[in-house]
Amino acid sequence: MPILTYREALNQALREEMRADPDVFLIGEEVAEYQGAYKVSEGLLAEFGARRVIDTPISEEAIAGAGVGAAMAGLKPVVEMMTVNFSLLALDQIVNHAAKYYYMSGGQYNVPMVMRAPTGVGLQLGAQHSQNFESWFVHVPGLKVVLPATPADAKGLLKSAIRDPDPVIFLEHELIYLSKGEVPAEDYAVPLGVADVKREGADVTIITYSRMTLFALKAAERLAERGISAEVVDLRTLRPLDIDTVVESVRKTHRAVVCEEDWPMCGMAAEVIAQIQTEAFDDLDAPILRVSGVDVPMPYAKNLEKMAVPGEEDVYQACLRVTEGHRD
Amino acid sequence: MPILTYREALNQALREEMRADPDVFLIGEEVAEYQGAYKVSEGLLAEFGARRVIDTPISEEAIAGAGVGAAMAGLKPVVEMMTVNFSLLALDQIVNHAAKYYYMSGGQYNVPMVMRAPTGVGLQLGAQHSQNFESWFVHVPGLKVVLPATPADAKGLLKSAIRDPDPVIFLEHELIYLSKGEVPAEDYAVPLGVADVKREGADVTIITYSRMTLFALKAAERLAERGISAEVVDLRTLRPLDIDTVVESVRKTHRAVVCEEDWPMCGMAAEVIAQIQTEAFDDLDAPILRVSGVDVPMPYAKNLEKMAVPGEEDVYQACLRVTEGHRD
Amino acid sequence: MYRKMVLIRRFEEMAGKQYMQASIGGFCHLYIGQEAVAVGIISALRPDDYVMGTYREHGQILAVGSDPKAIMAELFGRETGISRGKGGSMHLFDRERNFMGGDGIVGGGLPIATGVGLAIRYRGGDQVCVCFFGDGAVNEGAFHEALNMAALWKLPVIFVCENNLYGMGTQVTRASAVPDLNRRVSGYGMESAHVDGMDLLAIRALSDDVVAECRAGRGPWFIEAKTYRYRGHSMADPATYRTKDEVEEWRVRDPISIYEKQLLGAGLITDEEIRGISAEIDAVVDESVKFAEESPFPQADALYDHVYASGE
Amino acid sequence: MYRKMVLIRRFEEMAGKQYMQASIGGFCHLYIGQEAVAVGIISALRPDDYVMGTYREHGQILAVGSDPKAIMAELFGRETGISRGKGGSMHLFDRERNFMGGDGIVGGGLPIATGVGLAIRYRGGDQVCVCFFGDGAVNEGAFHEALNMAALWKLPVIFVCENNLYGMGTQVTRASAVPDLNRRVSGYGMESAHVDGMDLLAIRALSDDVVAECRAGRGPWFIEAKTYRYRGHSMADPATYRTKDEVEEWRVRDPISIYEKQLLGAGLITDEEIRGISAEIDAVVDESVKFAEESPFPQADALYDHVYASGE
Ligand SMILES: Cc1ncc(C[n+]2csc(CCOP(=O)(O)OP(=O)(O)O)c2C)c(N)n1
Ligand SMILES: Cc1ncc(C[n+]2csc(CCOP(=O)(O)OP(=O)(O)O)c2C)c(N)n1
Ligand SMILES: [Mg+2]
Ligand SMILES: [Mg+2]
Repeated sequence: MPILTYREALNQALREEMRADPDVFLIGEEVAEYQGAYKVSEGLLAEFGARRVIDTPISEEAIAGAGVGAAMAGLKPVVEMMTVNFSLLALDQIVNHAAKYYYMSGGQYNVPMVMRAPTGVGLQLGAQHSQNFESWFVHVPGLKVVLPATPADAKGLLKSAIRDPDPVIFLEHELIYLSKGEVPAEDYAVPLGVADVKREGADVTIITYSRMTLFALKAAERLAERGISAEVVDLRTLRPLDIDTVVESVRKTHRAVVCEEDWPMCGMAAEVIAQIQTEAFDDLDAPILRVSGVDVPMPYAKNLEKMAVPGEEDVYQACLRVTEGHRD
Repeated sequence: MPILTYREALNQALREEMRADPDVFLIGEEVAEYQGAYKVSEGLLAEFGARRVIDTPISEEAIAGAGVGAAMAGLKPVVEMMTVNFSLLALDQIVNHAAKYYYMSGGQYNVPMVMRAPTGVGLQLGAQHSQNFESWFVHVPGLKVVLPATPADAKGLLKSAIRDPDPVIFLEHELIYLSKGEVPAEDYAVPLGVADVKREGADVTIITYSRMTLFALKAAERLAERGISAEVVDLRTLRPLDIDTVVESVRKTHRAVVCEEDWPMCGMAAEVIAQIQTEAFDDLDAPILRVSGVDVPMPYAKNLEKMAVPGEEDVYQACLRVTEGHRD
Repeated sequence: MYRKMVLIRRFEEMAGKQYMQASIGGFCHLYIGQEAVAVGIISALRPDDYVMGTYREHGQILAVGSDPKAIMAELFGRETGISRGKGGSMHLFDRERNFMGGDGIVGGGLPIATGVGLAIRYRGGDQVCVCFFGDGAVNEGAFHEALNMAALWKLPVIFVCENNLYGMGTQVTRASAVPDLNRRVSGYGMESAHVDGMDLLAIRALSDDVVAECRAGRGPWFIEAKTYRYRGHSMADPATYRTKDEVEEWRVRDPISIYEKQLLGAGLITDEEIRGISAEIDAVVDESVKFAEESPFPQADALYDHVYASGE
Repeated sequence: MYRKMVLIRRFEEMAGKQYMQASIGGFCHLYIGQEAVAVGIISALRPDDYVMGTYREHGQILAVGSDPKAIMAELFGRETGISRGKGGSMHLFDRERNFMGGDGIVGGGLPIATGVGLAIRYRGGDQVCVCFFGDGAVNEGAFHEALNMAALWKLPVIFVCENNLYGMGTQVTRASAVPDLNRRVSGYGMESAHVDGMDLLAIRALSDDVVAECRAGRGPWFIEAKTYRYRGHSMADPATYRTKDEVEEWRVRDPISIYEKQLLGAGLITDEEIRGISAEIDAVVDESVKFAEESPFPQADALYDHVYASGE
């Protein structure tokens, strides 16, 4: 299989869907001539022209609204928010409009739009530019929420998101645009709402998504060296949530660690924990542990930022803790 | 003790704090001449004049920003969002600015502002006007989040919120503005961050806040008739969260039901459940149950709305379920 | 057009009555007094044009030609409602007629209308999108972003500000630094016009021109129609912030009476015909109530339907 | 003022250099080319006036008189930084000098400046608040809401648009339906002026007038200063969207050279003095780097400090 970066995979997905469906177009700040702040739309203007790759003024609310309106009129807009931090200015359109039209109209108007945005903690970008808001979007019925961890998933999930008839929030982690992985050469799509067991194991289940999946896989390798067999479940889609795959795994391992880069309170890990403990209470041999970002605004200083962002070591330690007594 | 409505209690808190501190002022849509969309600011314009009770254009982002700026300049603004639904237009100011200034400036600029807003599901107001967003605010370090359930708490907590040096999100449930309760005649304040055991019990702990507290108390009465003794913990402040009081109670009852009117996913109940199961795993005799709003946009039709909003019966049933086998 | 205006007036009076009897819940914002605006503009449209309304949209959707029965049933929250009982007064939709709602967020419809304009242009169509909003919405950031974007890209959107002098209890002069709203849009470089919102024929004449301009690719346009709502902001508002005299002054310029006189003067209608229309419309409105009353509430299942079009 | 401009230029060149050496992280937006704007306007202020900056604020905070050492240390993320290492390049604060940051959200500072203006008026003071932002920010809803509110309430806020022709890679003409930004504010009914952003004395003269007007209660004002950033949008931007020729044309009108010539022409400065200042400034900048380099990183505890002023 060809090796692609996460960014290239996303670019391919956009390109292929735009080729396949003339109703698909890309709109956002700097997506056309600049080719995207993170260069995800490289070459798209050249191939598809300014009609389908549209640079906008810096007007997040109107950008999102333009996507909503175009989608209601039957097109399939892919709206890029330059980063998820700026989507705070567009939430009224996303939450009060896109997420509700299908319901409020009694099924008349669906909103087949994708809002793509880089998310996550970057390289010392400071408090306003280092945030994750997936839990906010997950909170809202009517939205779907996708966070791919690998190039193959990035491509396959973005294709599904674009083809989906509902509003999909598609969050790409800033720090893995250059990460590489195998991507099938043939046409494929990864369905929304299906988690992926990225590594099988028997002693503990690590449930996570996005960049943390990569840390989880590394931690699992180190755990293996210590004789602990960790299963890694990559949620991929956070809403709808594939809780069955999670519960099935926990029923097998009896222990779980849920990991997120985001702040803890009312975050995705809390939700997964709440669901596991209802569904698999009697199967649990230990409290489910949570690995989250430190509960503070992101500091700029390199040493502090490093402390604030959870990584492989945190996942590793949590797994050790949750399997204590379990080891020989 | 005098009996006041929730609304009167809030009005008193505003009035007393404005009398006590010339830096406190109220700003928002229709707060002055109209006396508030929900009449919470009744009589304030007459007493304090247009300098301190300020009607604004319909510009939620600028209203919040004006609060942030005035607070940074040393005043103590109370910003009213007409309802929490419209605060979606102001979130950039609240989350990217108010919540972060103290941290980003290394302790130079704190933002002593209160954002008050009616929240909750009302009387057939439809999907855009029947929402709760407390879990969003709780997610964000730098904010404090308060949701009073009774007139006495409403008054005492609003006074603390106004005196607090940090940005406080103060959410008043629309449907209990006319509910009544005893309110101390003397000057008092209820500290932020302290939960309140509103009823003592031995068999199950109901953890909740805002209007659901009233349902929980009623459900507890009915449970008592069936020989089940329920303890009701009213969180009052959701951030900072008084988890100690919660855990102490659960250690005693061994069973917990967490209730919220809000949608379930990544909501407050999920957070409380996640924390309880970590802190009191071995004390739990049954999975913690969650009572939440139905996970759909709010329908208009009366019968559907009724189904969508959790009430006393839901709390009651959840308590029965969680205490099953426990009863004789 | 006369019929439509009378229909809206009577429908709204009935809606107010039904609200008082608690057959209608939620917020209910009546369109009485503003009839000429929606009717004048929408009558200049083709069926394939788009209309984006506000929460004060009963009149707007009636002007589009949607079924009064389905609308009343929606206000009653019944299964037969135009949004299947799930939208309510503020969320009336009629996809068949390209009526895109019904939006409860002040200013929320403007960016969406811009998106619709973009879609029209994307497809090379010659439709237009009419977007209604109030004087209060002009102060929202969404207004600014949407107008700039529409003007920058020359989209076929007609922004119609129904300036009824108040946003809830706040007079335009207390909300807008430049209360002349026509002047307020001078920074977007789009064509704009002012029209007497009580004068149906003036509105229609202007609309014919503006629609033609936009169809020809010379959009967007901004229209300010000065009008007045006779009732409070919603059924819950006693409107104590304005004087009886002010209301009376406007009532004298009632859009229906004015047009009626014009029709009578021109001999285009007789007193008899007017009485006939009146009776006919009353029957239509009564029938809509009957239909709504007799319609069932939505099935319990409906609660979970329409969250996702994909069916999850 | 000459000193300040040279200081900014040299400081920024050094910041660019340090960024390339990875001593500075995150985004780093240099002010080179725009020095006259901040220096001209801020030099017209009193110490108790307020300044709201952008993420391109190194020049703005230096103009206010903050310590270059503390600023460089902040860029290095050190404990001695002006925001204790917690803000970084985009979040420089100096409460002592009423410098309110450093905001990474385009347009985010405008509503806050309006709030500061409100606070000034509330207290009956005669300070002013100067709010900087770029040409791109003009298209944000926040701009619209803030300007209307400030104009409606006649607040002492001076909105300064540093029009450097680009918002990232997007030229003003591709973002603003009316690229003449001075005309774009005509809908708010506030006084406005256009000034050559490369001409320090013109800016200073205008600022003296505008500040006096605002102090006297005749605000707010809007100032558009046409200027140019010599570098890319941030250190990460190669700026391939504009031509070398364009950059050269602007460099010819370099604000420092122009002012230097004016000073020399008027005999207010000698070549020798210029060389002296140059050496002096270089020393200041070098010292700032040395200070930053020698400063410790923040203590681990600092991670948890300053989340809440109440100490939770
Ligand atoms: C974003 C938002 N803010 C506030 C409200 C509450 N609200 C509903 S209608 C209204 C007044 C709107 O006035 P205007 O735009 O003039 O329309 P009119 O009601 O006069 O038709 C307000 C403040 C809302 N629905 N949405
Ligand atoms: C709300 C928001 N949207 C987008 C961005 C990303 N961004 C940072 S700077 C910038 C361009 C701003 O241009 P302008 O206002 O002209 O200021 P300049 O950089 O030219 O000084 C953009 C789009 C942001 N920081 N905030
Ligand atoms: Mg109005
Ligand atoms: Mg610029």
